[in-house]
Amino acid sequence: MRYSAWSLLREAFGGHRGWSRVWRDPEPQARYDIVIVGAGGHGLATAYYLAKNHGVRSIAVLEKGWLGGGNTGRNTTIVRSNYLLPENNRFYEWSLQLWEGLSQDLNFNVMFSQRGVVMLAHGPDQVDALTRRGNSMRLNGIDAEWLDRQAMQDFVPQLDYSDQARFPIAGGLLQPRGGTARHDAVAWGFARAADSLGVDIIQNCEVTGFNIQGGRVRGLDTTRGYISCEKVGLAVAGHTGHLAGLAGLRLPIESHVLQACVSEPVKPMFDTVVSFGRGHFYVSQSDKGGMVFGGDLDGYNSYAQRGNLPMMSHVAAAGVSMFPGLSRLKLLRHWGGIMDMTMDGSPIITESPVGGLYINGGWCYGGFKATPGSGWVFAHTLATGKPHPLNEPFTLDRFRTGHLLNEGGGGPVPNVH
Amino acid sequence: MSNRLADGGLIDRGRRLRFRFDGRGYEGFQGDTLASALLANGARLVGRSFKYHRPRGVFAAGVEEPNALVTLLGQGRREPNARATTTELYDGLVAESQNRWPALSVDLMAVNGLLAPLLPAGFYYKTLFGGPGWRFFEPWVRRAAGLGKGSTAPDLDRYDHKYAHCEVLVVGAGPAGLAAALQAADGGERVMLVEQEPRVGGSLLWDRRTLDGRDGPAWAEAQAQALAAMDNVTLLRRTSAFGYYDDNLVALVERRTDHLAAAPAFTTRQRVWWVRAKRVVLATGAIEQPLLFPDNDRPGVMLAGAARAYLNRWAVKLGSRAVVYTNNDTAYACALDLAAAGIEVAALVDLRPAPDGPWPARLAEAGIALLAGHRLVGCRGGQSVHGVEAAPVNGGAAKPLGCDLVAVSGGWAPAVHLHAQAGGRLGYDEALGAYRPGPVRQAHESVGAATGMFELGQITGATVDDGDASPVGPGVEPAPGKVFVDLADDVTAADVELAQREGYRSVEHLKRYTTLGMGADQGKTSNLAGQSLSAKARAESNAAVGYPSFRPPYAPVTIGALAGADVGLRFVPQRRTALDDWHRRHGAIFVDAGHWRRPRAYLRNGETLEDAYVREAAHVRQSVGIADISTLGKIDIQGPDSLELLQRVYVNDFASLKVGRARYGLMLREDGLAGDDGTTARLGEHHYLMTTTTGHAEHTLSRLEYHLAVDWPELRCVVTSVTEQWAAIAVAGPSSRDLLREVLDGVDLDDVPFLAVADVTLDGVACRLFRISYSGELAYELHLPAGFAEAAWTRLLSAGDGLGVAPYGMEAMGALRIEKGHVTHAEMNGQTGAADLGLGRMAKAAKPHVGRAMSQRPALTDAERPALIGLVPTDGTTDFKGGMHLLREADVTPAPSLPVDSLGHVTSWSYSPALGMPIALALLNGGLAANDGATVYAHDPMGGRVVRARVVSPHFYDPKGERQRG
Amino acid sequence: MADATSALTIVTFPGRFGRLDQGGPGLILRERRGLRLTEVAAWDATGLDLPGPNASAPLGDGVALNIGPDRWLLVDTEASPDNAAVVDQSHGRVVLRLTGAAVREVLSKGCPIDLDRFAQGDVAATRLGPFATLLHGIEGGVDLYVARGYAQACWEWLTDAAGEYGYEVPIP
Amino acid sequence: MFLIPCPHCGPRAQTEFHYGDDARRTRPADDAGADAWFDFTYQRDNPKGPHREYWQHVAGCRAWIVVERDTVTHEILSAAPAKAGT
Ligand SMILES: Cc1cc2nc3c(=O)[nH]c(=O)nc-3n(C[C@H](O)[C@H](O)[C@H](O)COP(=O)(O)OP(=O)(O)OC[C@H]3O[C@@H](n4cnc5c(N)ncnc54)[C@H](O)[C@@H]3O)c2cc1C
Ligand SMILES: NC(=O)c1ccc[n+]([C@@H]2O[C@H](COP(=O)([O-])OP(=O)(O)OC[C@H]3O[C@@H](n4cnc5c(N)ncnc54)[C@H](O)[C@@H]3O)[C@@H](O)[C@H]2O)c1
Ligand SMILES: Cc1cc2nc3c(=O)[nH]c(=O)nc-3n(C[C@H](O)[C@H](O)[C@H](O)COP(=O)(O)O)c2cc1C
Ligand SMILES: [Zn+2]
Repeated sequence: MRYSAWSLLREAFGGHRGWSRVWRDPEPQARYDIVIVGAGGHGLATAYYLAKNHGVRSIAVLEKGWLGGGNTGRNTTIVRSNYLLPENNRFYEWSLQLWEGLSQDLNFNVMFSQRGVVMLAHGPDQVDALTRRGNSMRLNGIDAEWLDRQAMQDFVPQLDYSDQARFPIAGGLLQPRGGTARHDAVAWGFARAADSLGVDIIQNCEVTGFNIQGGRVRGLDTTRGYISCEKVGLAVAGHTGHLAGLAGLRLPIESHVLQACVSEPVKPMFDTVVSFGRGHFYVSQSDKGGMVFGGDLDGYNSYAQRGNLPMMSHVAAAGVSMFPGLSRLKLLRHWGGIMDMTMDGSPIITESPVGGLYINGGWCYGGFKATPGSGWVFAHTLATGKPHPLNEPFTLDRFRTGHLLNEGGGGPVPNVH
Repeated sequence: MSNRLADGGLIDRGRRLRFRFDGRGYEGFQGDTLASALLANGARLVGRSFKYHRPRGVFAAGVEEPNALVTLLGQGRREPNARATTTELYDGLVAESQNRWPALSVDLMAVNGLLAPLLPAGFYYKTLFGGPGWRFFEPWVRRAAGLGKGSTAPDLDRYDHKYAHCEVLVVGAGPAGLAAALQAADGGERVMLVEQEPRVGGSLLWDRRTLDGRDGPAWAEAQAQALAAMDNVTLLRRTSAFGYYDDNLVALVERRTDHLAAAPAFTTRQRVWWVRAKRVVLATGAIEQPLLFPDNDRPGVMLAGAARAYLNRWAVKLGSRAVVYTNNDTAYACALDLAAAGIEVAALVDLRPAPDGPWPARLAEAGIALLAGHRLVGCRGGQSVHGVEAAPVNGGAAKPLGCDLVAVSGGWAPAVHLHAQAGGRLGYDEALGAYRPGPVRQAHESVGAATGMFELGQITGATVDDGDASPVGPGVEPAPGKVFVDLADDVTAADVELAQREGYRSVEHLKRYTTLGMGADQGKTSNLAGQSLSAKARAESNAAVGYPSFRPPYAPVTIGALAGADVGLRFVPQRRTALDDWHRRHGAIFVDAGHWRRPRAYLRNGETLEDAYVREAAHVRQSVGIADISTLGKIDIQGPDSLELLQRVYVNDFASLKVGRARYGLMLREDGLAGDDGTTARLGEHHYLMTTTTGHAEHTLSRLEYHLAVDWPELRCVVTSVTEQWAAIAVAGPSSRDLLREVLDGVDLDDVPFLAVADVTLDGVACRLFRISYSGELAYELHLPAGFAEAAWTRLLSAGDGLGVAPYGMEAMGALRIEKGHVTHAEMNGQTGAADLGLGRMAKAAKPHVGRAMSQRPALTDAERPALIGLVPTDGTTDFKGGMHLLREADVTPAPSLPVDSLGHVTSWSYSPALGMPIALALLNGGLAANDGATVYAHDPMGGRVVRARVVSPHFYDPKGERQRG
Repeated sequence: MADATSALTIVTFPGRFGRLDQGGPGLILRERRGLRLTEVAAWDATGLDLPGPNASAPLGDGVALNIGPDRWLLVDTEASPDNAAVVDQSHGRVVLRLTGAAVREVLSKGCPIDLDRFAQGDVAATRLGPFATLLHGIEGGVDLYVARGYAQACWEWLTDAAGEYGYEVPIP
Repeated sequence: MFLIPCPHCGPRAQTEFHYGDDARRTRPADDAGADAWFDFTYQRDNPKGPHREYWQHVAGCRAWIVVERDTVTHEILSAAPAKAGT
């Protein structure tokens, strides 16, 4: 049933008995043309665009837990395309454009809220670096504005402009079209839309091994039995390294924990998204009213999807130092997610050395905003066997050749990106 | 205090406290909570619900409270969402209700209640994206959501942290925790006992039990006193354990001053304790669960245990006629207590068809009617409950029962939160209708009600009365109607069923779709009920439905407390050079460099930054300037294999460096890109002093230590940071030698050629002099023990008075080095290799070194890579700007067709006093080799400016380096 | 030249501060000035009998602190080890002496080690809040070593932490 | 914040240490060839479970140590100096 104000009104009179199921709960079939591993936003978007853009009819998405339960369901929901390198900003901009029509396309309100994303600059070096970035965006047709200190104060008066600020604000790079979206809704919207195009989304189905013969993938072992297929697309985020390992591959990826947290709900008090890079802190307010914020990686390899105290304490200190009004709010919950960190901080969307096995991963801190764009180009890659022009740069080979996509210039150590 | 019982309660009737709620004045007693005081004043309505703005009253008596959230005000402070049930009353407390407009009793937003049919769970996913779109609807949704209002003013209170270590940490000072703590303390080990309430005793504060002949609160206090007398015990009240982390690290938050009208000086408001315990005992008790029925959210409906707490602990006469509704024995005592307090009990409604054991008899004895096998099917009232309807569980006519209080018990769920956070597993107990702690991953155990064990004698080892009651009871199917499962987030039974029907089957989907358990109480009184409904709808067991993950904090924690004391100016500690105070006193404006602060320029009367740096830089070119360069990293390297270490980490050769000489060196990272640079001097046969950039000092030291420990343990050599030992002063300019001649002894400066090192003394202090030039002038760097830096600095200034010496800051240093084409972190930005920086020749040495292999990769040797160039404006006057992109002429037309390919960018720029015009360094595709003399357009689209510029060598000034050798 | 300048000049004022109504200052805090500090870092056997991990030992007129594997800090004493670098750090580190009843209370606000088990003569290289520090247990207190550049911030940190116990800065 | 048993200092809070890198890799010889260097510089096993890794006790004794740690539970299985004989 299509969602609209009218269907809601009609159902209100019928006690909401008529809503159809958002997705089926199918038993896995013995064979699919394409199997996507991981029902996060990326896996689901890939399945959706495979069906919609490429007419593929036999698709399964296998999920070891519940759909949307990975990083899609635990991220701080910032959507932006404010990148420095053209390869990145063009890809993320395409994704952002998809976001702008996503609720309509999926017929599901993903609550994409273009409230603006600001990155703070403090010293002159940071001003230069962010100017370079904003200018790069503009040259690629992306909206970017420089806010000087006064403009910052007008735009985000909640920050500390007093002489108590350890890092006085010199200015900020604003992307007005950036913002946030309702993370769970993105997974659900794609799942519902993909399901309606015949995609089998199979939850509680963990992939435990690959059947590879003659250098080609033939099928997958799962906790719900063996499934054979032509092609496999991995979209398992923090588990990319682990699954690639099962397929005999090593990747330039490490898994690290990134934490986030939310405060108790309060009335609107913060209307944009701010990232305070110098303090490793960023914040926005959810529509429910919680201040959603987070910080840096824990800094060591981990598959523990939970938070810990030192990082939370540091994040709170950074938050209070930049946004003093946080101090008397209360923290409601904190958690962690397992990040697929690449060695240059940019993603990998590519074929792999194993025939028929394709990899979508290495999203680092920033894959939520990529969700529709990633699904779009990964679907293209899976369907045609060739990269879409937008994901051509995101190869595995770039590490070997040196065509790195290193936004920040950190070395081959994931915890610096 | 119209509703205060004449006597009883753990309150101090001698101490009356005044407080205000929504502008009205009230009184309470010392020992009250805000909730108990409001109830004692007959104020039932305390808040409006999250979504429908339904009137709500106090529902519980502790941290599990879902409704009674208020905003605390006063003395420049504002705290939204404070739980009235755990807010201790103090004289002068001011609170207001939340989420209502214009007032609590007349809330126009209650129209949402009428619209409820349009607002089922997740309605916003199905609409509000059409028409004017989410952009239009979102502000409305946001304004309707949220609870209290926060303040953006700085917090006037302070917070701190404290580490503690103990052998046993006991969480919860109810009977189980007190007993466990005493037992553990007997062995002499360090024991910590923490209790979130201001008093110890837990359930004994209201459960009217006798232990060893004493009443519960007295028994508990006696145990606490016994503990307090032992010096191996720390007992913390008002302290909640909120997080259980790896290796038995338990986080506590202690509320130190929240209960006081005026906090003592120098006392933080709250403290977070980081407790590392060998063993943890979780004696966290159990949380009472409700039974669901239509309109179960009316003010006056509350948990039976809470009702007993208000009666027994706070002597509140909760109403005049009560109905008790239960599925288990524990609520019988509630009915008895109500009756004993003079409140008529209309009936005790028990779901069970034939309750047995001692309790029904006691009820009969007290003359209270028992409606066994009944459930509540309705609840009347508005801003307070007026009555309920009870009907046989198996169907049959409903019977109205007039009442103004409904005490409900759906059994007790062990507080397993910390156990689960610690990685412990849970097992669903069908009889209890709740989870019990299962196998653990860390060193902890649960005791008492936290395990579902309710036998007081067994828990405490004391001789107790016959008051034990079992919490075991059956579940209930709620009658149709507006049944609230989660009061905090206004989630109804219909919402849970809708989620089920629509296919949000996983318990995590149920949670996220309906927001069940996502409110400020995190579902302490709603998750289980919601899961049971879901289980019924799915015809599966609760165990199959499962539970969402438990996460810290157990109850919300003030963010300021988590942050601790190191906030504001102290957020990152300020590192200061030995000359810091001199700079401050002499008009320096500072700039951050790592944790250090460095003078950016010394502003004289009315000067702008640009005036100042141009003056300072010109001064260096013309006479002599001095600069504080103490922040450079300095690493002492000694041992027979020191040279070998240098050879391996630097791209260029150091074998030919003689004792007494210094050389510039470049290091790559393992990935072949430039990492750090600096000058290294050979002080002795096997003794070197390496300098690094300020920003990379720590990393470079750490890498050297890494190589020596991991990669090359065979090298006999040690590295020691001496950054802090030595202050460093650059003395630069044509008159620098003359100036130094005035102050240095022990050396003939004419014998110190370019790149030489000399031991000198300055007023008797041994210093090291390096003839190194960053500015390109005749220049020196003087290293001296940090404690003498200020004396030396002022000595240089006074000695150089005649020569016109002046200090210069970072900005002038930048201008000078840009004129010379020296690179810093703006160029060495982690994206550039040696050749890109014009340092390719250095890497030609035929020796292995870190990064060599990877620097040979095709992309890193591509001639088209961006490489360092210089830029001058073709008009000779227009300023550049850092972060400008370099474009072709065709791409800077007023409306270029985007995207446009950037050819490079401006990395640094300055006004050049030497050249008399702006100059810039830039990275440009193909570098100088491909572009020398070409015209490019430096474009700042955000600033709307284009500078037409010519590509020139980055060595603008004295390219042959004659001046520095002079 | 005149005496070396203290890194704490602008923050140290003699007197009693903080909360003093609870039985006097809990912390007495002063800078130990003019100490000779020498770092010894060995790449092979030193030929000397220097203290092992986490320990100190008297050496000559002063004391040697073990500060890491094959690393010692000599305080007001000297030695001529074999196979080792001997590096002057007298100006590189600031030494604070903390005595009084509340030393542990104050340090435990930022130091994650088990201070109950930290005895006289013990040495610990550890953190104090944001600072890397070296603690040396002395009679009735602790000597705290911190990098000179952070000394002022560390002093401010300590005095802030000591406020609730009261603290005294004696006249030098 | 788990505890790392520093071989020199004893058990210490993780926040005193800085994580280095995967310790199963060994630095190839300079002339080992592009593949070996690529592998060393970029490729990781990234195991879910026991992981050998380097840490430096930066706020303590500054030793580099090799720790074997479970990446799921954070349990430390062993810790030894990175440099043999210290
Ligand atoms: C705290 C935090 C904050 C973040 N903030 C932002 C942000 O503000 N903006 C932004 O753009 N990005 C952010 N990110 C990153 C972003 O969340 C992710 O990059 C993105 O959601 C990844 O989506 P995905 O679909 O690839 O992965 P996921 O959503 O993680 O989906 C992968 C799925 O694969 C499943 N899976 C794994 N192994 C198997 C197996 N063997 N068999 C079957 N299924 C398997 C998992 O269960 C999971 O559901 C953040 C991440 C975190 C953790
Ligand atoms: N009659 C009843 O309805 C009823 C209900 C509950 C318990 N009891 C009785 O209580 C006895 C069990 O005693 P118990 O000691 O196990 O439980 P308890 O409920 O008496 O005590 C638990 C204590 O732990 C504290 N606490 C909980 N979580 C905390 C945290 N995170 N941090 C700090 N403090 C925390 C609580 O404030 C409380 O004081 C049994 O005899 C049982 O019969 C009776
Ligand atoms: C943007 C965002 C907002 C959230 N808001 C809430 C909230 O209001 N209440 C809540 O209980 N949890 C909230 N959460 C946290 C989730 O409950 C949950 O902790 C998180 O998705 C991680 O899942 P896990 O805790 O099951 O591992 C929010 C999470 C995100 C990403
Ligand atoms: Zn150590």
